[in-house]
Amino acid sequence: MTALLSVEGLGISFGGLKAVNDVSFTVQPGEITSVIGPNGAGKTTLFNMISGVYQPGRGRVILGGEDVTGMAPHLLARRGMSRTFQNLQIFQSMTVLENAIAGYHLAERGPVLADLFGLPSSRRRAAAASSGARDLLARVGLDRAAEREAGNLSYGALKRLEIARALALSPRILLLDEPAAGCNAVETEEIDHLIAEVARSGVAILLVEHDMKMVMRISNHIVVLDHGEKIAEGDPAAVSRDPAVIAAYLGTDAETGAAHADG
Amino acid sequence: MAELLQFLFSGVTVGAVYALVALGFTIIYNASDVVNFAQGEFVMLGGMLTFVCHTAGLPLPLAALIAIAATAAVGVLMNKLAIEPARGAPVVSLIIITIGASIFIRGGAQLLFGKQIHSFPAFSGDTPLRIGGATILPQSLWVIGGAVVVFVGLWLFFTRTLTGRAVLATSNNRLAAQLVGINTGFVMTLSFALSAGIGALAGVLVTPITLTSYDVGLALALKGFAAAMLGGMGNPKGALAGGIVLGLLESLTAGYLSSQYKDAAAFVVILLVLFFMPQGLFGRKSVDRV
Amino acid sequence: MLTVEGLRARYGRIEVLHGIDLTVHGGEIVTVVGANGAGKTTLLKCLSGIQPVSGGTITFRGETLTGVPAHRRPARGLTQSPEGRQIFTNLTVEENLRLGAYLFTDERVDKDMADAFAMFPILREKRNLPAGGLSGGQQQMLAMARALMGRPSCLLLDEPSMGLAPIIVQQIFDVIGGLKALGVTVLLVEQNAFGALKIADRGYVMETGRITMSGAAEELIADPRIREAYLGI
Amino acid sequence: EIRIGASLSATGPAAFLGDPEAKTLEMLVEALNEQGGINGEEIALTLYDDGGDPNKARTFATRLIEDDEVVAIIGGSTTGTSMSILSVAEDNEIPFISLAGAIEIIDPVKPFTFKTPHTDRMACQKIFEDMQKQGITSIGMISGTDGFGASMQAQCKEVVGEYGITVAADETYNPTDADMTTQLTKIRNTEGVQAVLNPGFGQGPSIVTRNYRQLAIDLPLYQSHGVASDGFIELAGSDAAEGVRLPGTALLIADQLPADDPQKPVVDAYKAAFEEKTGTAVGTFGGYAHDAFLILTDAIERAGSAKPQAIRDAIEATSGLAGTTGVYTMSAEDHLGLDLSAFRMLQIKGGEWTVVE
Amino acid sequence: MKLTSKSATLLVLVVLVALSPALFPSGYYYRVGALIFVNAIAVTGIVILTGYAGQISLGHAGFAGIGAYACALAPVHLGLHPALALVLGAAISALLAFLVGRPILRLKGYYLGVATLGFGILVSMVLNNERQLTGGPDGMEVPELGLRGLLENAGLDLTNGQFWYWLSGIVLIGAAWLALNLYNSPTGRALRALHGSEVAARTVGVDVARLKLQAFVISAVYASVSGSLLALQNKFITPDVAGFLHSIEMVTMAVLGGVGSALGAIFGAAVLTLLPQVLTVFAEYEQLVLGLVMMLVMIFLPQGLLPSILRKVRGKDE
Ligand SMILES: Nc1ncnc2c1ncn2[C@@H]1O[C@H](COP(=O)(O)OP(=O)(O)OP(=O)(O)O)[C@@H](O)[C@H]1O
Ligand SMILES: Nc1ncnc2c1ncn2[C@@H]1O[C@H](COP(=O)(O)OP(=O)(O)OP(=O)(O)O)[C@@H](O)[C@H]1O
Ligand SMILES: [Mg+2]
Ligand SMILES: [Mg+2]
Repeated sequence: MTALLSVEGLGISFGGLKAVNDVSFTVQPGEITSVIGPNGAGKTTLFNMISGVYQPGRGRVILGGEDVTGMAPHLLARRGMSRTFQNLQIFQSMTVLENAIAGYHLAERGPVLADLFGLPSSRRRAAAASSGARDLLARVGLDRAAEREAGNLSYGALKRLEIARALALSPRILLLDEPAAGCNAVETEEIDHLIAEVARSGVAILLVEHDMKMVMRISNHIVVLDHGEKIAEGDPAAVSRDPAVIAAYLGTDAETGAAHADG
Repeated sequence: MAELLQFLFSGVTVGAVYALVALGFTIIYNASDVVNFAQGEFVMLGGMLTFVCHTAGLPLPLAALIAIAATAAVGVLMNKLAIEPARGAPVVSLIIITIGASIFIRGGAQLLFGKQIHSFPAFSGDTPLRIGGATILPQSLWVIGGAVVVFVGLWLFFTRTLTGRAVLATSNNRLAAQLVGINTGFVMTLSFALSAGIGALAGVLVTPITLTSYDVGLALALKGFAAAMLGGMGNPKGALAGGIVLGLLESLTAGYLSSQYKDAAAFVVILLVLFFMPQGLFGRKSVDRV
Repeated sequence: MLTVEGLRARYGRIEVLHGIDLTVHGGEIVTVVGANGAGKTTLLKCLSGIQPVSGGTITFRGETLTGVPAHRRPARGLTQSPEGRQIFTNLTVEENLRLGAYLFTDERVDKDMADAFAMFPILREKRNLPAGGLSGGQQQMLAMARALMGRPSCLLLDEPSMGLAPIIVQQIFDVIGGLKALGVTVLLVEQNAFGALKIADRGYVMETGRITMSGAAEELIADPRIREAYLGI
Repeated sequence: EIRIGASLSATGPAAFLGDPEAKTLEMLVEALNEQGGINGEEIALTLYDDGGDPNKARTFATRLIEDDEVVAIIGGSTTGTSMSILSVAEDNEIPFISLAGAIEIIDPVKPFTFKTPHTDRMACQKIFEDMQKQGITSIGMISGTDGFGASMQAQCKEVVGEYGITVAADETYNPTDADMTTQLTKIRNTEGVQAVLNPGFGQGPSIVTRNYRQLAIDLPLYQSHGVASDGFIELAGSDAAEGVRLPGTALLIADQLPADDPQKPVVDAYKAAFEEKTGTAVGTFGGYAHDAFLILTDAIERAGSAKPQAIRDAIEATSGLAGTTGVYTMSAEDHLGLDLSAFRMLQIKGGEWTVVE
Repeated sequence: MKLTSKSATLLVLVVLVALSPALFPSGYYYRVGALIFVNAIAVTGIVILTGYAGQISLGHAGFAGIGAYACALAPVHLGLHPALALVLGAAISALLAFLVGRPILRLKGYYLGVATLGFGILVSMVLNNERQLTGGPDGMEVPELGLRGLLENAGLDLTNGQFWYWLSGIVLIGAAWLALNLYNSPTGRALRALHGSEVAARTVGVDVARLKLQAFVISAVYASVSGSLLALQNKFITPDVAGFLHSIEMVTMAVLGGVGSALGAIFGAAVLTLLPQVLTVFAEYEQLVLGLVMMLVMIFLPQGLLPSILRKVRGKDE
């Protein structure tokens, strides 16, 4: 099986600091690959480089066999990449539904003149996107908030809205940056299921998350970063036993913590 | 050579005027992200009130002090009556309020002071100083000196004092500022008082050169705004540099190219600078992670 | 120490807190748990004064907080680390911390800052960089440290563990637990309900703007309804 | 009651013109009504401030004609506003007396449009006449870019050749500029320049005059009628203004006019009344409004009717009417009625206006 | 539901335009009405640029100037019919917006403001300085549109004021219809999205640079048409039409009325066009009162007149 996404020797610096340094890994369709690591390890920066928000300093990003290094986000979106943000990026003054519809931009966009003159084609495109968006909102449990102004939602609800918007692109690869932050254990599990379901439909998922319970449960493959470098990689069981990972990230308490949680 | 020197003198004089106006913008902008389009009216009030007090028989320094204090009071009133009640309004609405305030102040000045052009004597006489075959008026040195002093003062204020940082914090995140105990209302009042005071000081210094009337504010505000943006809005360094550069550009264009298109040349340069430095010469890019 | 009675709050015409009663005794750690949108953040915003209340009273150390503006509350000992971190992104890390101690000018500020750096060494490394460049977790640490710089007698924490690595989560909970020894009272809102209740004395459960359950922390942890609804066990 | 209307630039960049004009009109209407009006009818003046905006001026002209139903319009302080009012007035056949300088307003002659100020071209001619007498053959110009300055600049350059003079340096400044030493330095360094001409109004000419002094340029400095009022001497400072020449009207030298000057009575009366009423010195521009009102009331009186058509005919028949600007004699071909003699070449000496001849 | 609100807005507009003349006591009111419409056309463009896409322009009067002078110059120099000159002006404006928009629209906030300001000033400076062509600050005459004569031949006899009232009104309704179509269309949504968060808009596939440019070009055409209509109506034009104050006036009208909605913009245009006409009775106090009204509206109705009033009205209903 060929990798859908492969990252080769990716790196970037911010004024002397090597935020990400020579990181390589691959992501397979239908699988969930998690990136974990301490705060400031470079996970979000890695996402930003892959998704074109930052211009990588070194290395390459290959998507479906095509070199897409440093390509603008909207071009990546056209190639099937979609993401959520650690720091929420919501269209605050639009309604929840409109936020979700915005995710269908690529499907619904058309000639600007058709939109100006309200041609039937324009309305058809918009209507299709709207019904799709409603279904998605239902999937993340926001259907009842559809007409509310997005800026008025609680933090957790906004996180879910971002996931819905990202799913609206029908991506080939989905990048999720801490999707469960701000959600309690039960809510996290719902997101779990959603992600697993999406993965099952053949989408490649790249996940950053600090909730180890979730990561261990749903990941097929885990990449561990520390100080911008990849320090370990493997399946959940292997990674969670890796002493370097325990020292840098999980902490010696981790097992007991997990035990509590399981208990 | 003497010619070039004369152009430079002219440019620096005019540039210092722009810089003083631009410096006035920085404080209110730093406290609230609002570019106060009434800043030019503060300059006008400074000059006009000094003229009024001076003709009423007060000695010039006293007249100037009164004018600066009174203008600062106008600034405070503007904040209390127009800006504070609109708290929470979008920034564009606040900008329209400042435009409204500018029209209001201009209208009031027209009623109170009439439409005549006024001036008062230069501080150190009108005998030009000759340097290398070119001349400069002593008053120009006052203006340049004033710009430098205000710049240094502001720079120290923002980098060395806790209050200065509280001002920055207020615009950066008003909510968080309150949470750490900053009285954001007071910060705003202080900012308006300082901005208005600096504006008035500018008016006092430049009036013997530029003359004043009820409607000089708009043109000054416009040039000051352009200068501040060229330098990078909010940064005192930028305001000073932007003002001087703008003044020199105008003067050198008028001297060597065409006086008709000197403003055009200035704006073309601003556009070019912004093309390569979207935050102006000294503006820092705000980091917002996603 | 902190008493809330019949607290109501609204956004526009929509009421989201429908009469909250809650007490925090001096030196206690109290946790509030609840689902997304329950109103936890709104409650804390009311307490710190950045959200107007539409009914009920808040009493802090025997005095009512009604009419006390937000910026006066830190001086009374009430400090909040808000949701979404709310750091000063354009200022440096050190300036952020210095502003946390805005009300103080004594030498203790330097010592407090040293303590903060000891607690989160990464902040010392980044002290002269704009805080906006920090990673999410680092910003969360900064928010927490900044709140502590205010020398609160009562600390309001809105999801302090959000976005933190497991090691640091543990550390944060240790710190909060340690505050108790210093006599600081803590009101904690957490989605990591398990961890929070572990260090808390008492807890409240909030559902759509109402308190539906309260009690000693151990009891709540043991309560099957809570285990199912919030702990996911 | 006879309704007349005015749209003037009492505020805005041309307030220099419009403000004294508005005050003059109000003063004159009040005085006339006190004396019982014209032919026993009171005058009702509706005055709008167009702020110098031609678009507004057109709206106010429409309003004056359609809503206020005036029989004549005075105004248009600037060429732009006058041109805007003009087409409305012509369409509705309402007599209109403009207070602006440009020759386009009355050339070609339009049936209902008149004006009182001498044209910019006449001012240029007057100045060049004087230069010619001094033997000046090469000059530098520094003009304001406002309507007044730009129009003067263009007109002067058109007629300058007739006087054997060349414009060796041609600079401009913005009306709001703070310093003109750059332009003046360029002019000074231009080979052969024997005099400098500065058409403009507002504070610009005062600053030019001061800068002229600062640079110690010792060539004759000519200003235009744009600054013909005492305020100019005060602002430029009498030191700096010493020796400045400009074409002005009888108003500035009222006390120096010989007793038999036909303009003497009217100039004296206006000056006294205006200065008493407003506390500010009279200037050329207020005089334009004075003359427009004079021509209009004179015409209504002679026509014995307040019908627009009758007023128009009577205005066109104005003859030998002495105003502050000059003595008006209109005809079907000439809707201005002034010649060069209306201008007097003045020079500032010891802080006072003196007549050059 | 969205659709009905669009038709409702249009209906309100059509009714207002159609029925207002019943209340007009004199021909002058047609003139004011026509001016409101002409201003509202430009302001609707600002709504698309600023209200939808969140991009500031302090130089849109520059495009109005191009539209106006196209109508003044093209008939004389190119022998074009004035109506075609309007189209030519719009095309030039669109082209110019396209060219300057590319580099300028990378800027944000006030920096974009000062860049557009510079653009506007450059245009007005050319109009002021190229005296041989444009008549300089004194302005130039604009040929008669000639349409009125045609209508007269067709048996429809309108006064000049009436003609311009109806013509501008119809153009405005068309302009508003386009803007309303855009709002809920895919393009409109993308514009509002990039207003909310550029990064997020990018990652859902919005070509941000291109969309901003489209909004800029559309709004430039609006301003240009507005300028053309003004010139043709006034039959005389000066560079004031391209001046900084006119740019500020457009933005002020938009914000005062409520920059998010087309109807709000028209409201703002109406208020700021009418206000000076009403305030002129205050003579000396006019500026004072104008400034005061602007401040009061923004203080008490910070979202703009229309949205704030609607919100209040709805509030009472509930
Ligand atoms: N734009 C930037 N400017 C300056 N420094 C940056 C920038 N972006 C990232 N960094 C630095 O790079 C490092 C990696 O940050 P990043 O946000 O990728 O961490 P992370 O792994 O996502 O952490 P967290 O788990 O806390 O979200 C941090 O030290 C951060 O300060
Ligand atoms: N600014 C606002 N305007 C209108 N409604 C709001 C606003 N902020 C929050 N709400 C609403 O108030 C309710 C309570 O929100 P709050 O943020 O307090 O919830 P929370 O318990 O903190 O949730 P979370 O766990 O997701 O942070 C929610 O229904 C939310 O949609
Ligand atoms: Mg991160
Ligand atoms: Mg919350």
